[in-house]
Amino acid sequence: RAQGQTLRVAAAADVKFAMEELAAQFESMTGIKVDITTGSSGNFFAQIQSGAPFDLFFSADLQYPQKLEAAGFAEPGTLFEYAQGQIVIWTPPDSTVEVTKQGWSALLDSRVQKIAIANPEVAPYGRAAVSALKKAGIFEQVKTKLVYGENVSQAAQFARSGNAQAGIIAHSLALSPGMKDGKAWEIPAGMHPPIEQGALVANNAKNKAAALAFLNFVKSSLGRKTLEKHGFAIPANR
Amino acid sequence: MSSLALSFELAGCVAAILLAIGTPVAYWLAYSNWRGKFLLESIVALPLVLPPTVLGFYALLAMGPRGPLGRLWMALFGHGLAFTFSGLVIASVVYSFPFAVQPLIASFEAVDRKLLDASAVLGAGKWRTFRRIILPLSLPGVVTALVLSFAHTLGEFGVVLMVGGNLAGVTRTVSIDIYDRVQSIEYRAANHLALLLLGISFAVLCLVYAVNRCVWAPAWARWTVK
Amino acid sequence: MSSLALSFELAGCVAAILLAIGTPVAYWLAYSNWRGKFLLESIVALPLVLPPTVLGFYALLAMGPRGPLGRLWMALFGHGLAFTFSGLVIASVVYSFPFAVQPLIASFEAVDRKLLDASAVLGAGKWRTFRRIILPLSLPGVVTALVLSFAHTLGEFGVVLMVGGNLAGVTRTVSIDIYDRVQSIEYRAANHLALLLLGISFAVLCLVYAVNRCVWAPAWARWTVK
Amino acid sequence: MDREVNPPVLAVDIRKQHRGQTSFVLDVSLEVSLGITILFGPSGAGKSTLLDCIAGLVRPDAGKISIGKSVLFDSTMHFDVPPQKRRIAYVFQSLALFPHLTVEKNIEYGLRDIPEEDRRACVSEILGDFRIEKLKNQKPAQISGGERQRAALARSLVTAPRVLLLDEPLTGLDAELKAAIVEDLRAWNAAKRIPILYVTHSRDEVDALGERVIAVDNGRIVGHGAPMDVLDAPRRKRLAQAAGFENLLSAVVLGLREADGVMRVRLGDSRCEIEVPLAHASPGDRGQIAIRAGDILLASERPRGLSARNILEGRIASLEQRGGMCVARVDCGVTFVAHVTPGAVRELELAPEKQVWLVLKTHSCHLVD
Amino acid sequence: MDREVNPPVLAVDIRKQHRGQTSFVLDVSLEVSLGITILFGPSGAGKSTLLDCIAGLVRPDAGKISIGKSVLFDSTMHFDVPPQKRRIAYVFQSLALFPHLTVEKNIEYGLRDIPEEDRRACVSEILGDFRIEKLKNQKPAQISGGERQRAALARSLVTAPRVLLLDEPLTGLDAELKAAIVEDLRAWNAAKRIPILYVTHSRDEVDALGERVIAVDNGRIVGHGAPMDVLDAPRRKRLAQAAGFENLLSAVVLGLREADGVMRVRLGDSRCEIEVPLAHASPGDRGQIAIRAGDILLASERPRGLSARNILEGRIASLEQRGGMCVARVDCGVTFVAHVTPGAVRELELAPEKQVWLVLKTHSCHLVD
Ligand SMILES: Nc1ncnc2c1ncn2[C@@H]1O[C@H](COP(=O)(O)OP(=O)(O)OP(=O)(O)O)[C@@H](O)[C@H]1O
Ligand SMILES: Nc1ncnc2c1ncn2[C@@H]1O[C@H](COP(=O)(O)OP(=O)(O)OP(=O)(O)O)[C@@H](O)[C@H]1O
Ligand SMILES: [Mg+2]
Ligand SMILES: [Mg+2]
Repeated sequence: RAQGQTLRVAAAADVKFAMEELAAQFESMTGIKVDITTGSSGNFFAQIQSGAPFDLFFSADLQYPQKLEAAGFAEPGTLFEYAQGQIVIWTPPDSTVEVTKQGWSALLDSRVQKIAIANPEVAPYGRAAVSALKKAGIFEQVKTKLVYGENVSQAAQFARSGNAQAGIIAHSLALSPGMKDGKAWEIPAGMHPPIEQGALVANNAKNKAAALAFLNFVKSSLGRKTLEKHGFAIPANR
Repeated sequence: MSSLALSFELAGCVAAILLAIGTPVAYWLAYSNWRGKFLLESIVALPLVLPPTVLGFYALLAMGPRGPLGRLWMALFGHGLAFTFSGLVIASVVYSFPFAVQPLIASFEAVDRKLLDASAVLGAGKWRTFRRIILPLSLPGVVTALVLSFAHTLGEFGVVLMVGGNLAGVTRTVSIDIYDRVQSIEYRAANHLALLLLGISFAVLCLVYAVNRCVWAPAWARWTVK
Repeated sequence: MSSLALSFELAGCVAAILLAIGTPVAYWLAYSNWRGKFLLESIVALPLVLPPTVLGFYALLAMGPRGPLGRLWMALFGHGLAFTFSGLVIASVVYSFPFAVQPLIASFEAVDRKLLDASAVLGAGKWRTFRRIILPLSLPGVVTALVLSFAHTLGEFGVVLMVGGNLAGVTRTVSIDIYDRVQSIEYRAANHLALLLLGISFAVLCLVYAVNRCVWAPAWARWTVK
Repeated sequence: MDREVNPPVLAVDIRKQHRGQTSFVLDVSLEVSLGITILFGPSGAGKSTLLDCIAGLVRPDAGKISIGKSVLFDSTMHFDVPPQKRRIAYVFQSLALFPHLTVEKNIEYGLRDIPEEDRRACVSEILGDFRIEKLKNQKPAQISGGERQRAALARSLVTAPRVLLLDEPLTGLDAELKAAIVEDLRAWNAAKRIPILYVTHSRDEVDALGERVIAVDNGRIVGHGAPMDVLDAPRRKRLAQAAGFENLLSAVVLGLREADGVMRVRLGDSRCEIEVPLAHASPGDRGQIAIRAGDILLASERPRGLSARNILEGRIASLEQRGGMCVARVDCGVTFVAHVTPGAVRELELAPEKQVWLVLKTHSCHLVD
Repeated sequence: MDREVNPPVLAVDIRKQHRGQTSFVLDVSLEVSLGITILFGPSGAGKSTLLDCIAGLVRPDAGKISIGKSVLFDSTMHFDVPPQKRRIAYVFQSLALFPHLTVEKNIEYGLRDIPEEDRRACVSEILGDFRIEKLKNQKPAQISGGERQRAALARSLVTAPRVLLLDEPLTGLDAELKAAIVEDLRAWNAAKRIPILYVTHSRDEVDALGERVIAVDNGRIVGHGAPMDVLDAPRRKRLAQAAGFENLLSAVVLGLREADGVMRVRLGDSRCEIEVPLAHASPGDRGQIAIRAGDILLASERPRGLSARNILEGRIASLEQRGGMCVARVDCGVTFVAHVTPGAVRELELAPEKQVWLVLKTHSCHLVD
């Protein structure tokens, strides 16, 4: 058993809680400690290229891991899509807007003056939110209500603090301890392109065997179940 | 480049407001006889120790519909404070406050007390003494305060992002713009923007310092490193 | 709370180094006769205008395996600079440089030149004059420089996040810790940590200011706001 | 001390101890009438502290300060008019010119409720009086010490104060300038007639300006009155020295001749006897006689037909040239110090051991208690 | 000017124009030998500027400064020793005490290569000499003006300089202290024998200390030599006033009596004729005669048996009391100003219109060109 070993995992903010549970499960099974650093995938991308000591990288999209692999920073053959993000419309617990009943039309409600989403230019969740709004046909109507967080987590804070009366955020975040008292309406997966999230083992990982073991654990049925529990969909092709 | 213009507008507003608010505060802290004033001095520096986004988050709470500031603003102007330029200005003022006040205190304290006595004896009240004696003699400190608060506001992005909501033309400052480009791996664009920002800032700072030297130099510049 | 200890260690190191590096730079800028020195003064303030994460990004590039600093470090010490405590210190020093140097320049410039003449005539060289006359008379400016750079480093998180990589126990400072908690909407924990940080910082600042007052007050504190 | 009937007189009765100072206490009570009153006393006597209190820059521990009926400070009432409201002009010992303002702007500083034109006229007039017109655009760091002194003086005199405080305003000026400025001050005083307190260590300035003298020592008033009475008939040894009496001889009173207003005293243990002005004393009393070296005349043969009563025979003990003057020590039983001009030395062929006669006017001899 | 054979003599030959100043140029060439040389001249003459150049605080535009064989400054060689290497002590006119150090620490400042114990002894000795032991733990802001002056003087004197520059070090001190410190300075000078340049406006200090005088006016040296020669026989009218000659009368030379070393002159347009010391002049030459008011004696009847040659009959035009002295204006065809003591006024019953005789020693009369 690999007692005393430590894996360093860089994980996108939206998978934080799922990752923490996965890490605990993995540690109890293998004794290998997993240190999770959460942050912005864009930062991790730059940092891994600069030799950051991460063994594994769980990105919030597929683009960063692919680019890393192309540039030779990934252990060959380890890149895989571990989950797909889902989005919800979230309103604070004291909101009088019944989002669970109204669905999209809640966003058109005059009580909703600001809608927080992640910045579509940089965040996959933001892109998904915009395309879902377009699909629902209300983008032009709500365009002026939108405010942008640097990432989906910041969008959640806008809504949480009440400055935005609604937010389109990651399902995983809506399930997190700080947000789950609010009301959330799941946006059907078909309304936006899939939010593909890729993971890989870094090529300068100190402990490649353990890293691969963790990757395999995430792929396992327990791993999938945990991800699903935290609001992720598992890609069909896996 | 609207984000650039917005940034300079914000930095200018904030620096001006900070000078206006910071000066009386610094004056009082420099000349008050109150023994407990070191407590206040410490409080003035406190906004610095919090990470900007966290400070921004608390600002957001305060400006929110349940926050005191938000409710006040709503009552006064009929709309919220968050995600507006005014909100940005207020949050930035709070965050950059120490950069303005600390140098002012230090330079006010360095003014020779005998000159203040002389001014009083010549019939000048507090205000005239301040305007004609303390302020000109503290010029280096005032310039430092201006430069630090101006430059710091230009570069600030944590608070701005949090309170502003990154709305193009309203609250998307150039620093957020650059940040976004770095995040989306558009490094060339980020570099260009950063260089532009640096260039313009450099020009502005040069102007400030050159003018400062001209005003200041003749009478004092005698002792020099040989 | 290891992140808290780490933060104070970092802030302490950075403030100490900044004082050590900033003082000669400020001395030179304050007393040099060079006509173009306003250019240098402007450059000193430039790190401020870039958003911290962007500055951190450039620092990361410089410290990375292909960056000049990274290669130098590798040649000297056999390991990289990014994602180490040393790397954090270096990046923070660069970022907080203006906060240390500007107040120092302002207060050095405010020292009466006649006293420097007197010191020279009494046989004191530049160093002795600096240590015995300029430095003590610039104490308010030195304190300002210390406080600003210390507090600013405590609160800094953009550069630190980028260069340090947020590694628990090595480069995860308390401000990143708080930031993380806010990001994951663990507000209770964030509040607790923020309060703790504020409390300790307040205590440290109070100490600095109280000591500063004791050293400083008796001889000077005469002119007061009535 | 002369008192005029109704005019605004500066009345001061205060006590002040500097914080952390135990050895020095200022404890004075004085009235300053219109015109120039000289404040005279050794270094550290408390003169500047007194002026600081009057100007309101230092708060007395207790007491009262008023100008005529207007009270400036009263500790029992917790009443304290701030300096800028007192309308007291004050030339500091340390000058305190504003370093960032030109000489002209410094002088203009105290004039503000006055129309621009009058102000210009005022300033240019005083610049002329004090011979600093050429310097008006220089900053204090760019002018000489004496020029600074004049600028500081001008800055205070252009205002229209109720009281003027001058702390050694003419030190560091050459004799010519001093004379000129003294004339200006006299004219100013004649025109304004306000109480002026004038600190100086210079006997010349006292003679030229003083209508009254207040002598201070160690925080207390030790004498006041006309300059001659206070300074030339000093009551205390320390003051006698301060006022420049080179000869200070112990004496015993032999007898009074009240009709002539004189009394006879014997000096030291010698047989030297001289006549000095009458004082409250009785035969047998001991005291000190103070005589200025410059008040003693030397003669190479016994003088005849002179009105002076005190003529002492002696022998030159030493003769020393100090610059433009010779200092002769003459032994007449007690040793006198006399100043003689080198011309006199040559003409009288003075030399050590030579027999000479000292001529002392009665009124040059002062009894000190 | 006396030159000793080998000793380190301060030689200065410089030109300096302040930046942005067109009216004033310092252009001097002088040698300062061992002992005290007085630098004398009106305010703004360039005395402080000269000292600043010697100390290395102001860089001359051109010229050379050296002590003995060691060159301090040479513009042709672009050689300039920084002030801290010159070993020149300098008491500034503005004192420049370090405000954050106590009096004791201020004085210690210049002593560093000396063992702790010697340093303490040194400092406490000079504290005693200058009567400021009690103040040693005070800061400059907490002591009086005269005390500051003494601290600044002490601070410079404890070091072991090669040259000492003193810029009006005793202004603002009372006569007693001044006398005591003058004694200390004389002793110090006797012990150290280094070149000392001493700026003062005070004739008393010149008389007490000066071995030589250099007179400066408007940036140029206008006289040097023994104090008497320079100050008592001034060559220029301005200096005559500066040195305190109240009488300055135009005169025409009538005839020389070379054997007696005198010449006869007539004053103004009057018929007054007096004898004055011989000078390079011929009959018919015009000049000015300077006489001190204090050098003129008054008599109420024609004096007899006196060695003085110049006795003029006149009438008192006015009599004014100024403090301890009376100023008499006597009309003898030309008007003389004479100082007499009030005692003399009483004894001689002087009053306006009274007929009097003036007694003038030949050597009190100075020809000015
Ligand atoms: N820094 C300066 N810049 C321009 N002019 C100056 C400067 N310092 C002095 N001067 C001028 O040079 C002349 C000589 O000044 P200096 O201080 O040498 O005079 P001083 O003989 O010491 O006079 P005082 O007896 O009043 O001290 C003065 O006219 C003065 O105004
Ligand atoms: N701020 C102060 N704190 C403590 N002691 C002081 C302070 N100012 C003056 N003193 C002391 O008080 C005494 C009187 O000082 P003051 O300045 O009034 O004297 P002065 O008569 O003006 O003397 P000078 O003729 O030397 O100027 C001195 O012994 C001085 O040391
Ligand atoms: Mg005084
Ligand atoms: Mg001078």
